[in-house]
Amino acid sequence: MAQNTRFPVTRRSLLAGGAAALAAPLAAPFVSRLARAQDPVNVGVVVPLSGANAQFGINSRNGIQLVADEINKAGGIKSLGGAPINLVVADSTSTPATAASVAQRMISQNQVVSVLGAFASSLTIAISEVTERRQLPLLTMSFSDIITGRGFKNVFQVVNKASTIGAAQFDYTMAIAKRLGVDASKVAILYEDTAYGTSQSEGLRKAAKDAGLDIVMDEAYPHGITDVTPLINKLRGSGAQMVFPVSYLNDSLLIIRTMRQQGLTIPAIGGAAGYVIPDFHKGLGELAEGVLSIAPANWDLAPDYTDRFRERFGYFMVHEALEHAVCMGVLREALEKSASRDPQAVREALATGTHNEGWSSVMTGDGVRFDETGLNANAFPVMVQWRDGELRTVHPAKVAKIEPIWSVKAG
Amino acid sequence: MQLLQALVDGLLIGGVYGVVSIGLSLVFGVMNIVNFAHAAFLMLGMFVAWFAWAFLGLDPLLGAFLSFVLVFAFGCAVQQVLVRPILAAPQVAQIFLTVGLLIVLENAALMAFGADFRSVQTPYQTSAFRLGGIIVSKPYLYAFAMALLSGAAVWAFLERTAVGRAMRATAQDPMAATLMGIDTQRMHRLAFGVGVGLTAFGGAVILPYLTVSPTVGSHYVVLMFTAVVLGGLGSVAGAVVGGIAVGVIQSVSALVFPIQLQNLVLFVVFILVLALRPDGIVRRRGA
Amino acid sequence: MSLLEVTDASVRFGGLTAVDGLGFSVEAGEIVGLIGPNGAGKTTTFNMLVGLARAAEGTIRLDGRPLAGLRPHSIAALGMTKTFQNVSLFMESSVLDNVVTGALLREPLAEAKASARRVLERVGLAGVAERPAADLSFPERARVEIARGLATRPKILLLDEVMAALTPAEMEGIVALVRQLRDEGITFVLIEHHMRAVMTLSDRILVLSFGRKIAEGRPEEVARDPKVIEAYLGREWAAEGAGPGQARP
Amino acid sequence: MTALLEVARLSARYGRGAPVLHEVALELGQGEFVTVIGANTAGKSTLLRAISGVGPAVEGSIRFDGRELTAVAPHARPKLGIAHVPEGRHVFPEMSVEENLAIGAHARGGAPGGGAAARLEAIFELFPRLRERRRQFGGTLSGGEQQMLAIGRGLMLEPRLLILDEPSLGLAPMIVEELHDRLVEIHRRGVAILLVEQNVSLALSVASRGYVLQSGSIVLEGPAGELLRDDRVREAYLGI
Amino acid sequence: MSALSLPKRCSALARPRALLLAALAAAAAIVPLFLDPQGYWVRVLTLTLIFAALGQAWNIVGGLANQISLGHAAYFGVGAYASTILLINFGLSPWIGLFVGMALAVVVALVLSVPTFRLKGHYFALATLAAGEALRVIANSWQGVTGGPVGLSVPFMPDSFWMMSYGAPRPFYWIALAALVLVTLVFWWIKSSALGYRLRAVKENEQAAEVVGVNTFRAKLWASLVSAAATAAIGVVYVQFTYFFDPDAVFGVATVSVRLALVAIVGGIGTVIGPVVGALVVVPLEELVNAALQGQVAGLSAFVYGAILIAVILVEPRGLVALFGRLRRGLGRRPGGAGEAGR
Repeated sequence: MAQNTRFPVTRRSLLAGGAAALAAPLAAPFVSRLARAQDPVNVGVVVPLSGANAQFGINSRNGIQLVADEINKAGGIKSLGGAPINLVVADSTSTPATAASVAQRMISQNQVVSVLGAFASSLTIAISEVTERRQLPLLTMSFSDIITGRGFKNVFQVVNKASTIGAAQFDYTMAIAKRLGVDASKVAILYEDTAYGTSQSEGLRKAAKDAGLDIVMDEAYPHGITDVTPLINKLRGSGAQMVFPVSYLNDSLLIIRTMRQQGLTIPAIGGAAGYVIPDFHKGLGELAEGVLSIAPANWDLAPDYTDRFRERFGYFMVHEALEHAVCMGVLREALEKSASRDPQAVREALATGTHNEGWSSVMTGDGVRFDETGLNANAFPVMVQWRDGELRTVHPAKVAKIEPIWSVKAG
Repeated sequence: MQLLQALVDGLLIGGVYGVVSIGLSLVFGVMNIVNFAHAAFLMLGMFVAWFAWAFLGLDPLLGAFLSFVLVFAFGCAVQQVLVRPILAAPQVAQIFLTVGLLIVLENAALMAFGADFRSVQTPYQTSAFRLGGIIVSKPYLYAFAMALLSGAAVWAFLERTAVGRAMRATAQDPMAATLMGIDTQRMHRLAFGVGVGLTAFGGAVILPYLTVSPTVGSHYVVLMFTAVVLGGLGSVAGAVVGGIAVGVIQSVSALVFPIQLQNLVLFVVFILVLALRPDGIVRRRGA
Repeated sequence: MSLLEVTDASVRFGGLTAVDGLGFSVEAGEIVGLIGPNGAGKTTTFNMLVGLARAAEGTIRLDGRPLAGLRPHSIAALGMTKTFQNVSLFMESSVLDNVVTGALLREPLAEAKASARRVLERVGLAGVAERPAADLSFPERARVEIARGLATRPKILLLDEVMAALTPAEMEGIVALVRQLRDEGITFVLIEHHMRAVMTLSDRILVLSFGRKIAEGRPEEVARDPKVIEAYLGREWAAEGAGPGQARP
Repeated sequence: MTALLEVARLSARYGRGAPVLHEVALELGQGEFVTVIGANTAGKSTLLRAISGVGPAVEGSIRFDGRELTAVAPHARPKLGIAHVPEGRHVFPEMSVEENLAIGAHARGGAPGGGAAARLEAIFELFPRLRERRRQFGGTLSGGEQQMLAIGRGLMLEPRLLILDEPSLGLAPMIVEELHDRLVEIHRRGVAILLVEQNVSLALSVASRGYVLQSGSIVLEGPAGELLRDDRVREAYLGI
Repeated sequence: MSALSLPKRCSALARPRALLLAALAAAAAIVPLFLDPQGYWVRVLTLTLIFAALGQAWNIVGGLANQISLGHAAYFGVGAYASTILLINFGLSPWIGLFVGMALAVVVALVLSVPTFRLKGHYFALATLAAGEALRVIANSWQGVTGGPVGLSVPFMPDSFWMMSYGAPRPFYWIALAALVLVTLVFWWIKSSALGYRLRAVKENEQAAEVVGVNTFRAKLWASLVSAAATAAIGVVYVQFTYFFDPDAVFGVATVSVRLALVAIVGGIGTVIGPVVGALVVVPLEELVNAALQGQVAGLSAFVYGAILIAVILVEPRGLVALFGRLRRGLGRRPGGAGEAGR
């Protein structure tokens, strides 16, 4: 069978006409590359480049591209004789099965040593089912608890789990409120009914209950909602003193704007996603000022690195770009350490020790160290706040760049 | 009070649903095709209005007119090149042509405009009128007013102009229309252009409270079809009634059911209305 | 008891009353002609009988059994079916398959195929059994309609203008066929514009005008009835005493 | 060039089916009143639809006033002065009587101007019932009124040729008589008429010449009076 | 899957075709032996077979009776969820879950038949679309049972036929092929059975069908039930093969309902071979376009895919099988044949 993987082109030509004819030229560059010495190391990047998550997919790709280019400029992977990194990027679309097919294609056609991706948890989980069976490391920044919760050996999550992030969204807020002398005992949770919204709200809910607070509203709403007025009407009636919305951009703008329209001036503490991207500030302008949100990481924790992104792409390094860059950085270290193109050797290198050189150090928690489930044990979420048009880290104090303020801009 | 508030909200948002749906209904009425790509034209209208706001400083409520004109012209071209050849084809082929068109338009927009979520800032977008205890959102109210305006304009066009009359004639009896010297192919082109232009107009007027990205249309597809079917496929007045019905159902059902299930409520109503009154709430007159 | 009994039946479409308080009966083994000017409600009457149009009032009984609320396929199962005026064959299917569909009402597929072939033989279409119905000429299609109806083994078969566009010789063929089938026990009601055919074939004739029965009787009686002549040709002609011959096609 | 309408070697078929017309030839002079008679499905409607361009694809030639019609788009033919009142009337059901009439003038430039008002008045004179019903929707009229409306709508064009397909279909005898009187009146005012009727004796009583169509072919033609006396016509269509 | 199980009534003409199809199936069965068993192409071909089978299942109602359903995801998702929930919670074999899923899909089809069967054309399409969406909303909200939007993962298990669990795609290729052959046989059997005659009558003229004694409601219902059950069964295979799914993945309009109808339509609806041809084009095409344009401008691959779909439909709205037929006839026939323009 090993023979089959070596000569896929001749075997494939047995297939029905059109498919084979179209496929052959695709595989051709790969075949010719086999003959050369100093082969690049192929790294698969599977992210959504079309559909509703395209923006995040593009940001993610940009982050990875930045790091890969830097590695190559600095002479490639030294322990592999200076082999450059060759990114094989493909569109996962928004369908899990397609994401998995794409990953499978990269593994068998492009002989990638590892796959990075795929932003959305459902896509990442689908890919992980392939990479796990093919014994190939998958590095991801998706939050879902399931990703490292299934005992898989080959998946590495550089960020915290959704439930941790959700809990931090609540706990950090309480800590900040306490520090600033703000009193809040009634809270509301709003979340979109996606994997992200549901799993993050679970952490949030649990933390609020543990703290003994009164959850006066806890409501899921359909993803892609076009009118949040009923939701805000309910919120107004609930008497909540602060609200924790977990949502993507469109909903987050709708929620903030509708709250302000109705003169509802309680603070909204966002759950990352829609609250921590440039479009949030562009869309709300002044209203965005002072809005707090949880985030798995933030650009200002390592501005000397992230400024390179801003220089190249013209916007600040959003968290998904940053964390994907970290994935690439960690992978580089593992490649150097293992001095091998064998995915399992790379996997071993990933699983052992702390990765804290270069881009790996940009993640919260002094480098990346994976526990036995593949979760980055060092990472912790941060609380960020929009201040003068910039997203700044305000909590925990040990990494905060500026002091948080408690402010709600009315419309 | 809560109910009254919900009714007001439902009415305002529903009026807008109505206007984005009129175009879909018009296209169905005149050409008898169900256009799954219709929501993509909503997206195009929103982009036009966004660019008009960003580069010309035009408020989307005014940019809406530009949206109408540009998308109208584009729609005429699309009808001529893609839709006309399959008007006589089996219904399934028509459905899948428009599905293909949806994919193409969404991704063309992605390539041309990028995946960013764009939104505008207007002075009124976060304020509201207060009447007694009732809150009337300004952007909703303005959008509603513009919606009514465009609905009235379409009505006047169809009822009061020779071209509008010819278009209705084409919808009611294409053969007889031809015998009257009406160029039915031109009417189809115009109807498609007006239909998608109107939806683009609707997209522009809701921009003050929404964001636009290439996939924004997908959130409206179901709402539009529900509005149009509730009102009676092909009926322009019905689309407005249907839109308002959708808005009110969404808004009032939230008082009783979890908001997460608002679309489920909508679908159930949708299927029941179809099953019990296949012609919709507003029955077409005559034949 | 009559085979078919219609009392006070009315069919309305919106504001229009297409069949208006119609009453008649058909005895087993009869051939009854249903005539009247275009738009008199003849086809609607047929549609009402087979369950395609709902009778707003009145009762219809087949073999004593009321048909109210039954769907057309149940009425077909009870033994009444019709042919379509403008020919409603399954155009993309073969002639044989058209007839087989009817035969399936009474028997499983294999037997249905055999009896369909027999029926086609009977109506003289065996030669075109495998051709798509769409390829046939109009007169041939009308025969397929008859064959499909016969295949359901009806007690009573309603023929809606099956002789339109036929040459006199073809018409003779149909007339002979109908007579023969009647002798085998099938009852017929036929709508026909072709006066001579309907006059020679029918035992009894019903005349409809504006949804009402205006005359009923043996062909020669009906043809002399001034009301009938008036309905067809207008008062002027009736006054001139034009014979039944001119009683329009 | 005396003939207004000249049809030569005209054949037509729907899809794969048997041809509905083969090699039909027909002529109609300026201001002439001609009828085409034949049984159901003989191809009469198809012939008329071929002339106005709303039927199936055809082979052969149709010349109107010396001009080849097959090269003219269907919707452009009314502009040449051809008004076709189709079988089943086809009035616009959701338009008022006035609107239906107004749309009849569409080919003359659309919006009702001064000339249109005069025509409207003339049509109301011809069919007083339409005046009474002017605000009613086409779909709510009785069959006879719809037929009047359909003819009136055709006349709004001030046609040189009026094509009528089974105008008596489904109408009460009295109304049919009235209708035929009107046709004679319209003809008297100089409009050429091509009439298709199943009601053979009536058709032949108003027209000056007739053609007999059978299974898609012209089998007989001649002056109306002769046709009425022709044994073959009596045999085939009058059932004598 | 030999020709033995074919209906005996197959006409003489159909028999060589049956043999040809059997040969094709046999050839298809040995293809993966020449491919990397864990590889990409086996996976793509397996998905192709799955969608061919789905298209064929859809074809039973969509093709034979011309009931254009855009809600088949309802059955697909019911099968997927039923078997996976039983597997996770009770360790029940998916082979048993498959029958449970089929039974549930039949119930769903029964419930949906009441409001939708009276509807025609566009109305039927839209109502079924709404029905599929309604089930997606339910799956999304009913978190306690379905896992909600987070989705369900099929537990990682050692290779086992009984648990329908394999680490590599190849065994699924054969399962999918068997499913396709089975559904095709069912389709063929229905098409040439009494029900097939009745469905064709419904498709061509529902009124006339009723009048000559066809219980059109019952015919449509039987076709729907069989189609729903088959779709649910393939849904089980699909999720066992992909290991993970969420409500969008199995109840989605674009991902399932429209796609499987598309497979049948691109190939040619109502024909035995249509869905197979359609799937062979639609699924690999999407992959190939994605592969050929990978890493290019975001959206380009989807754009090209959509453009190709439009082109196919513009060239021949009745699908590729009709196109091949036209080409073959075009080669064999002299010019000046029957006028296509009349259509």
